[in-house]
Amino acid sequence: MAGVAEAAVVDRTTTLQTLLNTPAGKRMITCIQCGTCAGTCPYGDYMEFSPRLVINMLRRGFIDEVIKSDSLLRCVACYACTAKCPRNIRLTDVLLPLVKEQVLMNNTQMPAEFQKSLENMHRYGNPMGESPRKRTAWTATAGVKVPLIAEVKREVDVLWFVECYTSFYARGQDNSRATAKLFAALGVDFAILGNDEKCAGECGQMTWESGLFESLAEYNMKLFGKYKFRRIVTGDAHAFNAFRFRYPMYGLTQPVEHTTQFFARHLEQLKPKLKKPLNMVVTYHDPCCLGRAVGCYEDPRALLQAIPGVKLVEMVHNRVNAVCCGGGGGGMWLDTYYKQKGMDRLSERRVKEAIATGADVLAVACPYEVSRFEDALKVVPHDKPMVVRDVVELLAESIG
Amino acid sequence: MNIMETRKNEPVRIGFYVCHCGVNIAHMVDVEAVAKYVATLPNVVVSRNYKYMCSDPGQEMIQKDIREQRLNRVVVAACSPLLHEHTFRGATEAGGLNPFYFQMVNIREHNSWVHTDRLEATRKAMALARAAIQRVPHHKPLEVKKVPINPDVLIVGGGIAGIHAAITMANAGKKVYLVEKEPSIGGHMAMFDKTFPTLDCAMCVLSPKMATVGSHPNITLWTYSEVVKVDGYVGNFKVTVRRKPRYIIEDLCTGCQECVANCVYKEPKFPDAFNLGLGKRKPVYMPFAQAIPSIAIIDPEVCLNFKRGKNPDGSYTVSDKCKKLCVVACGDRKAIDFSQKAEDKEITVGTIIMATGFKTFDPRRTPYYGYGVYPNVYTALELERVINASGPTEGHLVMRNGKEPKRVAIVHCVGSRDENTNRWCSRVCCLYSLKLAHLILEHTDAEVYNFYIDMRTPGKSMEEFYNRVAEEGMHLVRGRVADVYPDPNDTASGRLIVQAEDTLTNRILKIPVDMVVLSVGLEPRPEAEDLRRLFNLSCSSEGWFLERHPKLAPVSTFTDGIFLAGCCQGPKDIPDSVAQAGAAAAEAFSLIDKGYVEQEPNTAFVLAEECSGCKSCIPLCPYTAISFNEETKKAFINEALCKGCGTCVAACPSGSIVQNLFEDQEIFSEIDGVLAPLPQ
Amino acid sequence: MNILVILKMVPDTVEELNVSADGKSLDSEFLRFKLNDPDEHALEQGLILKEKSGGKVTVIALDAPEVDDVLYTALAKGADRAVKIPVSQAGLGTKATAKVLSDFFSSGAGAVTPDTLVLVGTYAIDDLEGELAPMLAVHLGLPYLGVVSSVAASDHGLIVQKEFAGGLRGEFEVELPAVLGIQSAEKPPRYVPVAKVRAVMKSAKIDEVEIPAPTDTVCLDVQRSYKPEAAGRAEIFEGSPEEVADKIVDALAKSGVI
Amino acid sequence: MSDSTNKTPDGNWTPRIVAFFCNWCTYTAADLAGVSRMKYASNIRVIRLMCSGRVDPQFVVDAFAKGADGVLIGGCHPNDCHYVEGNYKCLRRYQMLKRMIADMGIEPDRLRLEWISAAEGEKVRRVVNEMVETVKQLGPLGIPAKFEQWDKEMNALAEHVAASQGAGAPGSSGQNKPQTAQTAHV
Repeated sequence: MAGVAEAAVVDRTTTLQTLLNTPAGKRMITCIQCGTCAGTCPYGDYMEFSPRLVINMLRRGFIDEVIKSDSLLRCVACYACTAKCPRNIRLTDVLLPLVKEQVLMNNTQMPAEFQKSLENMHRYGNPMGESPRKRTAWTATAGVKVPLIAEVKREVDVLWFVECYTSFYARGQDNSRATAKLFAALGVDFAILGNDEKCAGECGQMTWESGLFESLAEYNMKLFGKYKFRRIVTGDAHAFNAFRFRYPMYGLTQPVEHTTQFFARHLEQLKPKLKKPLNMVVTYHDPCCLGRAVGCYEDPRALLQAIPGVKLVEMVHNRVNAVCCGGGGGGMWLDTYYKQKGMDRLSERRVKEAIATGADVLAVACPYEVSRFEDALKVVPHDKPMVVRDVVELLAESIG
Repeated sequence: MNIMETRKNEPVRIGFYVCHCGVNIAHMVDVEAVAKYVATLPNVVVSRNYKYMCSDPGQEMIQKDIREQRLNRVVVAACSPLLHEHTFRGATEAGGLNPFYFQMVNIREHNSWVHTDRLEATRKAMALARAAIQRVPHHKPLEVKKVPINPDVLIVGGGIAGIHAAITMANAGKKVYLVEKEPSIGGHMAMFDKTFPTLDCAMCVLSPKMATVGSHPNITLWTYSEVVKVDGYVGNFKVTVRRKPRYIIEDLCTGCQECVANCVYKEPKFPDAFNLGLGKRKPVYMPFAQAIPSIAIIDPEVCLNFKRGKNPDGSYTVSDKCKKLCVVACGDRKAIDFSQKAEDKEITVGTIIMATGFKTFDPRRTPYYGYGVYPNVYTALELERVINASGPTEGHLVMRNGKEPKRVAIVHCVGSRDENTNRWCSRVCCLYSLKLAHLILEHTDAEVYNFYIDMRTPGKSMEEFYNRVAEEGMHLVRGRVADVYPDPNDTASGRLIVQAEDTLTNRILKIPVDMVVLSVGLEPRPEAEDLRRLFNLSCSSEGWFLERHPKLAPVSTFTDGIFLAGCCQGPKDIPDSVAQAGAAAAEAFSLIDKGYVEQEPNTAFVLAEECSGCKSCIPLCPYTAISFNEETKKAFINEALCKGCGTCVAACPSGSIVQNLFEDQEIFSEIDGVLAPLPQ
Repeated sequence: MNILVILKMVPDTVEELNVSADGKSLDSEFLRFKLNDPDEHALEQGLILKEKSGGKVTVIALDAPEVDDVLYTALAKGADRAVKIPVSQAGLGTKATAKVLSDFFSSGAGAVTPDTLVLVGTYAIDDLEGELAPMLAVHLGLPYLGVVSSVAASDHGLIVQKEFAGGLRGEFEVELPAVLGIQSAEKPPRYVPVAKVRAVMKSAKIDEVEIPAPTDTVCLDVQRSYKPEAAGRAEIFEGSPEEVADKIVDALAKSGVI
Repeated sequence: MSDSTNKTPDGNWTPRIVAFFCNWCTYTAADLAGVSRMKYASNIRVIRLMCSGRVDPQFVVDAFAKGADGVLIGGCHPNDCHYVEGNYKCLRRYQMLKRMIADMGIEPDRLRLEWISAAEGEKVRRVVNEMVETVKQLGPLGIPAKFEQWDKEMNALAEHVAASQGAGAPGSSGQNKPQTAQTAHV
């Protein structure tokens, strides 16, 4: 919603104690306890303390009970509560992370997978614990030259922030290769940070780990400071979200665009190049960090509709109402934990909706979703084959 | 005033009074310090502070001082002059002075209520008081101008508020023009089935009043008409009303509907606006059975006698494609006229009552409720029509698929109390939702769920109504609905899942229902902005017409002679709309009955001896009040036409134009006063 | 309880390891160091003991790259004191390390008290010797128990579980002071928020305790290091599940497994 | 002559801003801000006029000359003037004034025109606070003190000229005074 998209960055020095002094915290006082947040929360059923209740416990001074519970481990930072809140309370990116931080500070045991990913992010700059020296390995197979900003030695127009999944994971690299191909086809003046790039840290922020986020943000900002570029473009919706809302507090001044926004802005140049008809029915899943967080619903759809032979169909829940893939806010590394707690996987819930549309392709715009939905498709029975493709992959395919 | 004439050469003797306003002023302004300070200023004879200056003792104090201390100027520091200037001018006059020897200082609205530092607020009060003390010696005795009032009234909007105001004024013998945009009066109330809390049938109460309007000798009813131009001012508004062509001559039509019966379209085919598209009508139709005036209307967009599409000027070209069976059916009455054109009527009225009503919130703006996507999602107004015996289903509560719902969810607060849509509470939704729940239970054996945030049922008999309906056994769930989507386990029947947190049990409910009813809020009409410009009104930030004072002048506007009634001023229910319509009529009537309006003597005049005859002022006046005397080569201001803006005064290069009440010397003294040094 | 945990830094195997030009050691160009896994468990066990039974936890490490981060992290997790002995760990054999550490205990900085418990990771992944703890125990004249997977305080000292080959476990009563080689803590090592670590870095201090470097550093002499040989080829069987099953049975039979 | 700068009792400078508000929109909006108990800086002194079209440029110049640090004019939004087009006249005079005061060495930001409708109490609060902030940044204007200074300088110059020329033309020192100084002594 517009209110969310236009929301200002928030003071990073907030703690639970000082929360009430911040504009975002003050809004909490206006909560009318309508329960929309809990009602729309994809894991609302599984929370002992729903977002609504968290607010009231906070207001009444019973927050310790909330911190002791694992309710907030079940928040996947999907922005559904924030987008629909009639009081514009910034639950997802301000209030809940602050409470979550206290959970982390006060509890010694975290689910192992999750803990490992945080440790990896801290030590290696990527959650999978891969060697940072292999970050640019994918460029060898890009098919086009991917310049390193350190070697370009001049101002570039686009600093392409590649991010982790799209650097290290085989299916993520498909996304990177497609983006590189599109940049080359459009003649974009771009470069990447190379092996020096570290995770933007959005999950650190959205989960619990403000310190982790801060150390990564400080690192990346220092790195940005070494080079000249006019804008940042990233295909990772989570990094996009971090750059858009959080990094300005650390001094980022350049505008940030998601790849779908960037390509949508260049759609007129791109259109004549989209020659190869794909002849497929596509349904599009709105990533939380691109959709509800900033209100960008139509750019990816415009790109899909520009591809010859693509028929776009909508799932029951779309745009502001989309169901999260379950990967945000640390959910990516909490699947085992969720399963132990008897919670269904959101990616499966979402894929069922996609299958119901009868589409051939489930199009996405966030690298988390590729692996999540491909995994979900393995366990959700469906008659007609369905593949998961990033919007940029489809665009690159149509360029041929 | 004669007294003043005799005192012309006397030294200026000012009485200064600072009001505590209870604690409203005194808590933030040290009123004693202000009085003490003002006492030291030149010409000040008396300087007092008092708890309530506007009270009788306060006013008497002024009068007594005028007499005993031989005051010839009065300054009161209290609230806004827009509130009590009149009161204190009265007191000044009662004390034997010309009322314009008075000046007011605003230290409440502009000071004690908006500042937080007592010392600073006190110093500001001193500065403002000093400005008045320096200004008031320059005041001149002035006389209030009286302008006669035209006794005719214009009422804009023919809903229940406009209808009630019209009948009230007409019964008092005043000539009323009632202008309604739609082809029939009746407004939203005509669409309702029953009304809370009495559960009487809306049309049963409304239609006699509508009929009265239609037949009242003092009411000129112009439906399908819009106000397009308003000139003039209180007592003497010149209004142009455009009567849109309905292609039926009103005076000749008897309402027999033979034309409708004989239309070439044998079956109704086009969405019926009165039934919100749930029913169908023909190109020639009666808006609804009880419509007033009871006259048919032709829709040129779909009637075969017109070529589709408008001409550039908005008119339609008549085609000869149709057999014109309606004309044949009308026969000798000859009421059908395809060549009818829009017609502008000019009227003069003394007062205007705005009763332009509201629109309901479009729930497409809250897409997660599925309105416009799932056929079984209805707005409350649509349900009113479905449940209404004269509605498209003749009162059978069936859904678009023809089936009777077994479970119904009523979603409160749709679009209301929401920063993303409308921030206000629409006030009537809780009650009409309860009413609809009652009606659903009356018509079917469905289970009904009311999802609410807070149950708001204030007002006489409303809580009792709530209790009564609650006892009927519906489910009341405290939680705002967050999502409405098709039941994934039952995709064929159109069944929907309504998802909400039951905040009282801390559980997420997913209730399968057949029908969802959205209790949409009330919002200002989109054309309110145009009307505001047209009538020179103010709107609140939400878009409702702004009353002059929320408590003390709730039906007046900032434009004298224009009053508000009903929902154009804010959401309200029928009893309140009617009450407000009565109040607006009374206000209008009190003006008319007085026979004249008093005009602030703030007009401008030319000091002929100073005027250089440069003519700079003449094009500046929007009222053409300034003329040029070719003989004397001087400008002249017609006082009757001057409205007192002062634009010419500011422009006069020789300083030869003077505005009463706002003379240059008065303003310069004020500037000097507010900037003068204060005691440390 | 006076709990002392010995920490050792080992090469991080996330980076590819290469043999250096001299053929005897690891190429250090891209080498990074991290805390030895069993040592992390030893620390966790120490912290659990402290939380359950009270006491003080001291972490002790020899100098090595990135060791400060590890010491601060230990403090952030709940250790009370961090000691760095500015003797480089590099090239120091287990025997010499044990000597340095025992010198630490005999220095004024760390006496063995009656309630002392020394926890050491039961082995380090770089040399896999598993001898530091017993050697240290010998130097200090304390009892030693290795491959420990659980420690609890009891009336007379500690109840300790030790793992044996073949899945056997033994429960021992150990009197303090003692040295234990920790295989794993009873719970996985805890997570400490980076914010906490950063805060500790600003407020806490690492004690540097000077211990003379040992003269006799060599314990084992490395003749040559090898990169692991790539294992034999893998084969992916294709076909229906039944066909694949048959092929697997054939392959197993051929290799002599069945 | 008023003091050149406005000091609070504790000796700190705080700006004084004279505001000319039209009766129908901005004055009413300021009333609304009061009724709504909005809080804003107390440095503002409102003078009510019937229309922003009544704001004589001399009022603005006079306010500066008498020690105002800033002048705020408030009128109805374009198209909404109670007197049809007084606000347009005001706008033109304002644009002229902006250039004129700049020529006189007064920062143009010390003068501000805002359209504030009767419903915009919140805007009154915002605009006043912004204006006070802006003027605080600019510091004291202090025209009255400058007049005194200029008068002294002029007199000294005149005496100097008179002394060097022997008997100079009478009244020449008065004619050399800056034009604005005369306005200020009205």
